Amino acid sequence: MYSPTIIFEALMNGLMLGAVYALIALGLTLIYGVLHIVNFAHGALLTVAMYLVWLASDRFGLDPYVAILVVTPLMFAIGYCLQRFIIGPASRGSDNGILLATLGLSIVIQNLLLAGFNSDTRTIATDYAFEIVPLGPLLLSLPRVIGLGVSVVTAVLLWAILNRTDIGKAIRAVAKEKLGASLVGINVAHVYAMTFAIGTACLAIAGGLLMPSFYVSPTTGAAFVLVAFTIVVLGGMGSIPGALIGGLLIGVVEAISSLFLGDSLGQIGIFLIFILVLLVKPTGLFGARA
Amino acid sequence: MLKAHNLTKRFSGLLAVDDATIDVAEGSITGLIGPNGAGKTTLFAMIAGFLSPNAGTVTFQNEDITGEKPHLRARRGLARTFQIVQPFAGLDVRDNIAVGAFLHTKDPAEARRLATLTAEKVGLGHELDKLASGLTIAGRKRLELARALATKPKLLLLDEVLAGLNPSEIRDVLPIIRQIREEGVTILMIEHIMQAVMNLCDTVYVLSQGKMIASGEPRLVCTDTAVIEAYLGHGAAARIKAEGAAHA
Amino acid sequence: MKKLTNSVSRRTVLKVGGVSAMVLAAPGLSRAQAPTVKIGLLQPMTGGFAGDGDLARIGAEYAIKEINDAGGIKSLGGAKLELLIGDSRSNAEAGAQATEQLKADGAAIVVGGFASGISMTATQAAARYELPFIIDCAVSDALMTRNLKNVFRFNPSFSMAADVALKNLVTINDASGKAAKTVAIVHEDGLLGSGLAKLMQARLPALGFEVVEAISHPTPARDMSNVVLRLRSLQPDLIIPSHYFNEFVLFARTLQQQRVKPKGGIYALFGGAASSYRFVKEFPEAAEGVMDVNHWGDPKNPTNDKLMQAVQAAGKFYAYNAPINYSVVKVAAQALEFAKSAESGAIIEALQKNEFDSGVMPYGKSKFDATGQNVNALPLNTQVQGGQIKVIYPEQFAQAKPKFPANG
Amino acid sequence: MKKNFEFIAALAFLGVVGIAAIAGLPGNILNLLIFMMIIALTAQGWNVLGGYGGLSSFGHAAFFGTGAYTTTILQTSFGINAWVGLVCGVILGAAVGAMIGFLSFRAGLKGSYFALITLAFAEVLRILANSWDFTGGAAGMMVSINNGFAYLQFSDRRWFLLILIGFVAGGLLLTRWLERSAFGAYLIALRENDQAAQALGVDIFKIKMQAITLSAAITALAGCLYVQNFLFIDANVAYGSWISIEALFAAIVGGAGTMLGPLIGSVLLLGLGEITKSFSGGIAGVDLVVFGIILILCVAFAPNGIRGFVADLWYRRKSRGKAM
Repeated sequence: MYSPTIIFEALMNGLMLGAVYALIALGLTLIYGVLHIVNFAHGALLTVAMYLVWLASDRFGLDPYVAILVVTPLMFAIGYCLQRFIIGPASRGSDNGILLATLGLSIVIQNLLLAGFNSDTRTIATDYAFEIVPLGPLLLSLPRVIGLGVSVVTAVLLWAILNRTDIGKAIRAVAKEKLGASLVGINVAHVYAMTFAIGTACLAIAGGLLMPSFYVSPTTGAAFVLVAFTIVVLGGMGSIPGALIGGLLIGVVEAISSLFLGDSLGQIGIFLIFILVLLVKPTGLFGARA
Repeated sequence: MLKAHNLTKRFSGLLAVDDATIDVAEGSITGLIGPNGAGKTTLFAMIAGFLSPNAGTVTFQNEDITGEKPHLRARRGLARTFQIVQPFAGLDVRDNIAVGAFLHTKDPAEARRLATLTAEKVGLGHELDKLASGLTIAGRKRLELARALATKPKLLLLDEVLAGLNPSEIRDVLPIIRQIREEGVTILMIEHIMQAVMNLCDTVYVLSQGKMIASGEPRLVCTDTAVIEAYLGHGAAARIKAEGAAHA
Repeated sequence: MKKLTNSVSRRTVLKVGGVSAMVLAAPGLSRAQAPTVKIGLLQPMTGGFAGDGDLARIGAEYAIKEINDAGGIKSLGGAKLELLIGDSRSNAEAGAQATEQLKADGAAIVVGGFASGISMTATQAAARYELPFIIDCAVSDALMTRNLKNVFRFNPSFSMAADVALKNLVTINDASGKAAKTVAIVHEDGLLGSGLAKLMQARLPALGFEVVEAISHPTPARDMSNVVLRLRSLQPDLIIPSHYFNEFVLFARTLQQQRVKPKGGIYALFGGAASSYRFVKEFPEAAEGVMDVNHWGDPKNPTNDKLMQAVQAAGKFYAYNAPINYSVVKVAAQALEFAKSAESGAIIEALQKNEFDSGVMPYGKSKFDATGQNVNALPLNTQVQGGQIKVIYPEQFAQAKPKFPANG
Repeated sequence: MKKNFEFIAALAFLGVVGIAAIAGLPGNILNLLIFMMIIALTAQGWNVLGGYGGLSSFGHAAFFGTGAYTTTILQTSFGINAWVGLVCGVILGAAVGAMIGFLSFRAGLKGSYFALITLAFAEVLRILANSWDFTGGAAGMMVSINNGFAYLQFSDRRWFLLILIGFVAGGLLLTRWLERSAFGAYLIALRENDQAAQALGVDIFKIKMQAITLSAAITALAGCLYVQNFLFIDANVAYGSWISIEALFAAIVGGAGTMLGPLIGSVLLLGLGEITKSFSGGIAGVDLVVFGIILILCVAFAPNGIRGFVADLWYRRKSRGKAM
């Protein structure tokens, strides 16, 4: 029905978009793996990151990719403060409390953005947004290619942070055995906040990668976060390689199914995967044993 | 009454319980002892239905209940307490116990009356309206006991009900357990406190590293070489014997 | 029970009627205190459509000022108009609530509604009080099938607009020597897009077009590249899109990026962004050549230019909401003039029986039929040419010739 | 005793609202009250599962929407009486609840997993309702205007409000029964500790199934009544996340797992929403920011909601009084 070139290109599109999905899911799964919470504010925080990138570009003329360098530490700080001073204290460690606190937070953030920026969509016009990288017969969008590259580099970086640095070791210790970690002198509240901060910082990078070709409005993050949830569940809650592979997989599934079924039904496909994984194998593809 | 035969449980390669057999005679108090990590609680969980064994059978009153769900076993008259007490924090003491009593009556007033009676039996009569979360450790242990009793069990599985209590509290609880047996309830208890085991049990089983290594009258079991070595390490039995000989 | 209901509501009506009668009797007594009549404007001032609500308010306020400056409603002794703004918060439920509020605050007539869902519940709420309601730009055909005698629609319905769009498409295509033969429809899977797709698929073949594919996508959409990929494979001569603003922008940008340039270009019906200066200014390249059939002010009417300046002065991008709400307020004012009363029944009767000047809209004389629909309502064809949105059809309103095929 | 007092106080409150409505209230207030009652009922449904059972659903829209669509379709496409439609809506809503419950509880989902899967089910239903023809697709559906008791529509909405008040009072009664019954005790027991509950002979799967079915039925009823008032429904209204969120908000802010929580929560939130809107000077979203902050504050300082917070203050004062 379609020429192999088209199918192959859809596949590449899926991989490239999936990489950005994966980046969003990375933060979510990291937070789940350590804090054992589903962060419902993740989508709203992605929106914040996108607005920050937009502001950096609109007010200070920064290129979106350059803006990542500024927005990432900012988002890191925001994430740290949110967990340390709001979510942590408010929820007092109860699972339900965290779930509701992050839900409340997402509503607050989304509507603060609405109050501050109103519902207009904002875009950044760049010279290269429409550039393509011809790869044989394929026309690959330049921002997407960059997105793929940066996402993979970020994932490797994240892996290195977790495995090679002191804070990474502390994070892994807390994830494994909270009580034990606190007994050997690890400040659990700090580690939680650091984890949340790293997860949130990933969103800054995702925001920077999306902005050249996408728009932002106060509800933009919500469109991505359900996909991110699906990826996290599919890859196994808490699993970083799972999020990466799950993201790429979902991207490809979405691309191929929208090529053959149309985008609307493609959405149902994502939810069905989500439901099926939860029902049949809640630990996902790479999740630790329950 | 209860026959748990050849039970085996593996956790991802680790053999937690290995071919263990335990028989509990009707009307007895049977003890299950063993060093930490021996697999006692795992064995308990298999008997109560919270874990399914990889091999072996559980027979209760001559019926095979190996694959049965915990709540169905409870309805047969098999009740358990938990090592780590698990009160229903949002309910007061009376309603906590009533949850057990509802097994035999759907009438709320009757269930609460039964709960009150049971609470008095274990010495919680004056704390009926307290929230369960407001009880002391000793109070919670009693609550745990009362809740199980309210289901009118035939066999009561007690998982370290005495752990965490001070000597005077233990002295208070021992007669309660004896009283329960006198009312016709068979008891199987995991216990660390040897004084209590010696005092209460008719028969004792010893589990070590997943294997049943000894069983019999408490006095005899305590002098068993394998048991002593399981607790104190290889060669300990010989040393003790030698010391005993020296003293004599 | 029933009896009580009726008697009470009648009493309420009498009371309201009495008050307005007193107000009307008043002018002779107290000339200094000119009576006012309140017009409710129901628009999404917050939420997803807040931008549209803003433009509508600018248009409505402009009309109110014009009318008041010209001496108010003459048949009511020069009564001044006061605009009450009801915020429908971009959702149907709040729309009903805001309509109740407008009624409670004393609106004699309500105009607006904007979206079909909101208009649906809002007009229903108004029907409880027989409060006259003129819809500004909601297009769903179902809106006017409910036998609500208080409800009127100023703008063309979806099927009216579709008729015009198809007729004009045939004319334009014929003039180009039938440059376009194959059509792909790309639509959002909501009310607007699905309805359009169904209608186009049913009617285009009879007009000599082959519909090669209808591709639907959800709103909000994260990505359009796969849709565009399919189009690249299908190579249609013409694309008929229907989305809201964001998706239209994303779609047009992705088309541009993937170098997909259908020969005939893009021909939209109620296109989300095609008739928005915001899109045209922000993405001139993607917008160039895009055609749309939409609500649009008469470009030859000088007031339309003034409205455009008012919108720009407020720092906004001009879109149809401003002229259409300017005009609908004008119609409401004329109805008050005819009714010689601020009472619901009289206004409704006036709306049913008379013809109205259509403000800056190209409707000629507006006239409402038995269902309440303005039979002379007409959408215009526009095309983005040289960074400006130009009316290209019908000829009496046209500012420029159609450039078709757009990429020929 | 105190539960009796609360129950009577709540009934008295509803009675006062009803009498005030009959005596005559402006349309906008009436509208607000109607909406408060619909949300209260929705939240009462949520409360059975999420409050007493501790299973926080983020997708109660699935039941609300099913009730709403069922009665609408039966009335418009099959000409069936509104009351029969209502009953069918409740039954079908309960059935959807039972189905979702069966799948999720059999897989042993709870906590975040349960929240996520309910959310996903509601979204799937939303997408389907948006594309299927018999739900009117994206155009939504209208119930035609026919005033009269048989149509469950009233030209004078005070009667509708009274009916709603009746249903909310019924919800209170049901909750009161629940708190005393074996079912309620089991439900709370499995919320607090499902293992301990099992050990006491509680069939937790069965209890959870009963809870989600009852919960879904009540919320579906609210959905049916919603349609009878607004006479219009589309996928985003019926299955949109707003209703799931509002149900959860009202119950939690008012006091999850308490008889009065849902009613207190919905009256407070919607009332506060109106007040904020009138003070926010037309800036979008401010009322929702306030909602979100209240939710976080409740999680932090009043985990048992306003009802729990007030009760704590009350008893603390009382015990202090005793000490003196």
